[in-house]
Amino acid sequence: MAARTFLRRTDTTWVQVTPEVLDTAAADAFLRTGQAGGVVLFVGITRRFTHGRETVKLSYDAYVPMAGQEMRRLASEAAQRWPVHRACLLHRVGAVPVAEASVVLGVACAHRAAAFAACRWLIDTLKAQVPIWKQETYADGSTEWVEGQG
Amino acid sequence: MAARTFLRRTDTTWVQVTPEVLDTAAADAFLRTGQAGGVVLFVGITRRFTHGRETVKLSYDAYVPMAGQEMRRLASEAAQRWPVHRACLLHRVGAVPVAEASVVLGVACAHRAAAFAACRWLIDTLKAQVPIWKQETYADGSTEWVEGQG
Amino acid sequence: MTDPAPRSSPRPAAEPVAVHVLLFSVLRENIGQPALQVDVPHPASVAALLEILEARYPPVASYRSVLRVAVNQAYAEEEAPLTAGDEVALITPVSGG
Amino acid sequence: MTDPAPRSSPRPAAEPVAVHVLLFSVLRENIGQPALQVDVPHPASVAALLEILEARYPPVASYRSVLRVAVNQAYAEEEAPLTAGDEVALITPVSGG
Repeated sequence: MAARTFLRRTDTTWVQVTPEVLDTAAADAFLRTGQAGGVVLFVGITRRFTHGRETVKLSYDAYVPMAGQEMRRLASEAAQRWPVHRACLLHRVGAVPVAEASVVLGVACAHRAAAFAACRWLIDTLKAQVPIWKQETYADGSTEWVEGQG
Repeated sequence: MAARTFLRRTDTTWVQVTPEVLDTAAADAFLRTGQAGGVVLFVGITRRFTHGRETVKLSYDAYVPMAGQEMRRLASEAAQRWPVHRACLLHRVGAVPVAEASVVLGVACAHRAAAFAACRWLIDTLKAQVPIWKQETYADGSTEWVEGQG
Repeated sequence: MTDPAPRSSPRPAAEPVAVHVLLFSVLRENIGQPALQVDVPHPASVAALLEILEARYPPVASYRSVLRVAVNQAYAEEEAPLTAGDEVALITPVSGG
Repeated sequence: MTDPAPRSSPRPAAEPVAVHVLLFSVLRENIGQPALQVDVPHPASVAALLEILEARYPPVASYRSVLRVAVNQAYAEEEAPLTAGDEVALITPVSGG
């Protein structure tokens, strides 16, 4: 049985892949530091309607240990590109009901411009690089593996 | 005695000016909806060091009723510019200790690009338009009213 | 032809407009009060009020170039007229967030 | 001059390289297995492995142009060599987030 969780947490970086509900408040608390003036959080949520089709369930498959390593790599790369004080990258796997979070990415920087840029880069790059796949289950019972733009 | 709080909360917009601690988890919960795929939150935090000077306390003065009205106006304007499903604009007034939040702004949109753009616009515009003023108290006991760029 | 007497007599001066001026942050601190009652001669406008305040309170003069004014909780232009009982706020550059 | 005999005899063929191939999402579903054991003839590379898989599994062939490969949990180029026991993952376009 392949690993279903990944967790590395230091004082400055928290990376986790887990089948459990993601805790935005814990992410926010982790990111708070007297050094940072701006925290930007991105929360990805299971949407009920996509192009008019109703989704009843999203399920995420992941190559968990590599996904965790890639997310750590993204955190380091973000910290090289922007003055990031703290970052968290949390991704849920398995079933994610509508309106629950599949991903929580957060960045704390001294100034807001860097925090926005780094958080946006993290989600864009995660969606292109991290080995996680989304399967939609539609209201008509059909399922589909969503393919990203690479 | 002037009003110290402002609160207007509908199904889609939550605007509040308050001397109480801001609750990021409540903001995140408010923003969740099956229509939105991306939530972006900005949390402004009291920074300990600014240009090398140590801040021990920030205190915010506000023209509370007008600040609330302006924040409502920003929420409507954001909803005209981007397809915003939900927005929250929460600002704390009075003393805000280091590492606590002075402002929480959140936007939920179907797609992340709009959510990032709208959230960034909200904080930039709030900082220029909303009648709230920050006073730094430094470690040497001196105080200073910070003046924004207008 | 004679002018009708009532029209040639001096018209009674219009009442000055009494407004409530709110001060915040650095202006409240430097002037030492949170609010002022000011009578603005007719026809009263934001500009006329600012002229009076500028003459009376040096801190208003020193912030004049960056000052914005809100009338009844909304930003107003300098030409905006004032009505008795208006709530006027002097807004120095804001720094919320 | 005579060639030394040992050098002219055929060299013993190198052992094929046995690797563990992991499948996810659409490939796992279409191939019907979460993992494959594959022997890649020497000299083994990612490209050589892909050639074998493409011939054996039509779903691999149909995703070949968009497929990325990870060796031991890191993305690898097609020229990358494979060693016995390597963990190789076939990565179709990802869609996390």
